[in-house]
Amino acid sequence: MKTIKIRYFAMLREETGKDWEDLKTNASNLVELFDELKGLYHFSLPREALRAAVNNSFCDWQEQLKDGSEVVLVPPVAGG
Amino acid sequence: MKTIKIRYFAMLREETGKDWEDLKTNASNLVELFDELKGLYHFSLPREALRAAVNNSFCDWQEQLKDGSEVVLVPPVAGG
Amino acid sequence: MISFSITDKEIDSSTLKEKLGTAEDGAILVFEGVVRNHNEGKAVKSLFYEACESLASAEAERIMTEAVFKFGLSRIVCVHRTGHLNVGDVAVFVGVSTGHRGEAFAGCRYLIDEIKHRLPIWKKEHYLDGSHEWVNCSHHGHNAKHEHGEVSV
Amino acid sequence: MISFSITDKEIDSSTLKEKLGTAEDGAILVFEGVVRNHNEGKAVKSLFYEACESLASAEAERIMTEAVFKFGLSRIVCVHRTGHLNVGDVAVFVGVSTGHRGEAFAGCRYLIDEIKHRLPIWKKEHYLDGSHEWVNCSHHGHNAKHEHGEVSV
Repeated sequence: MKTIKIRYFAMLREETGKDWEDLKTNASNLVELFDELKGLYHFSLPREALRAAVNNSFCDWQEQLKDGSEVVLVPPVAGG
Repeated sequence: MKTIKIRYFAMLREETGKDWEDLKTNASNLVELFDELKGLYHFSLPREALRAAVNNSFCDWQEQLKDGSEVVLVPPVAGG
Repeated sequence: MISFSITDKEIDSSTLKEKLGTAEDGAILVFEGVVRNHNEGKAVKSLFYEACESLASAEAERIMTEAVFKFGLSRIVCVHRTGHLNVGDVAVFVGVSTGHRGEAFAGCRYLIDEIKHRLPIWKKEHYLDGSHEWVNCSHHGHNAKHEHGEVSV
Repeated sequence: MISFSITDKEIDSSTLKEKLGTAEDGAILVFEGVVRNHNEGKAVKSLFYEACESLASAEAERIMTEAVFKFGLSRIVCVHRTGHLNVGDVAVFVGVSTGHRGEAFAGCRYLIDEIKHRLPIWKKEHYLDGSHEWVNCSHHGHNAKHEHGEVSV
């Protein structure tokens, strides 16, 4: 088991009701983590509509997770 | 004979020593006017390096001159 | 000198602009994205911007470094606003200075395009009819890549 | 609203920028051309700009009308300075606002390019070595058309 900090923004913040959480998980990569979270929160956005970042860098969904990693799930952006 | 007001700027102002003059001339178009002025002032710039405007619009060198027209001889510009 | 920040205060363009320009710089270009009263046919009342500040700052640093490398920009100042904004408020400021105008235009355009496409910043539009919506999040799934590239200004 | 003027006073960018932007405008773009300390390898001390104001104003009106037609600009404010300028002084201000940024960038670039190529404004550079020169007037004759298009920023 590892502990992953996950931060939620915009639509995902509203759907989870959380700004962030520490999740104990066996997920080895971002795909498995997303599937686990989708089971908990029934996100309306599919994974294909999101990007993910680990420790302040955008990553491939295949990125492996380490204990203590901070993950941001990034819904479609609209800055500017 | 017609009277043409001619305005000089930049290098041409320095070479003529004038901001403007009223010239009595038989020149029928801008080419003839330029040649007459070149005879008077020995401009260092050839006609091909200049543009000309009559009554606040840029014109072809073939433009006919009318009594009372205001002519600007325009050396290479460098605004901005 | 390159600088990016996120603020929930009004963007003070005059003060930011003073940071641009050196004795070698002949061109200063400042882009401001402003809240419009309409978007895609709907009348907009106000906006709410939300950002993941740590990730946005890290990604903005990468974008600005790319812009310096590609366009030889001398100075860059970027600021993005968060929180509730009304029509006419400045949402984003992108200012650059450099020797010549070609690089200033290309570099400034690059910066605002990449900021809009890449930074983790989200916009909820509140419409005059009382409805609201997270922009770019409503039509999802079939063409996510395109949606990430969708922009409003 | 389109506006062009020539002034021998310092250009006050902040005040000019306030004239830009309507509730429909999402993009404001301001270009400033600034006196650099060098040009084509020579150290510049100061500049002297001279304009034929009546012809410049008439031609600027044509340029701005073209820009509105081509790029749908909502507002345009252009000011060109004349007289003696020092390094760091703003020589030209071109501000535009419109709905989207694509048109703002294209329109602003069009305006400054045309202003530099078409307006009867001349620049004498005074160099640190004591010499001076009317810019673009020194090499003449063989390629006049090109010289008219030569620009420094």
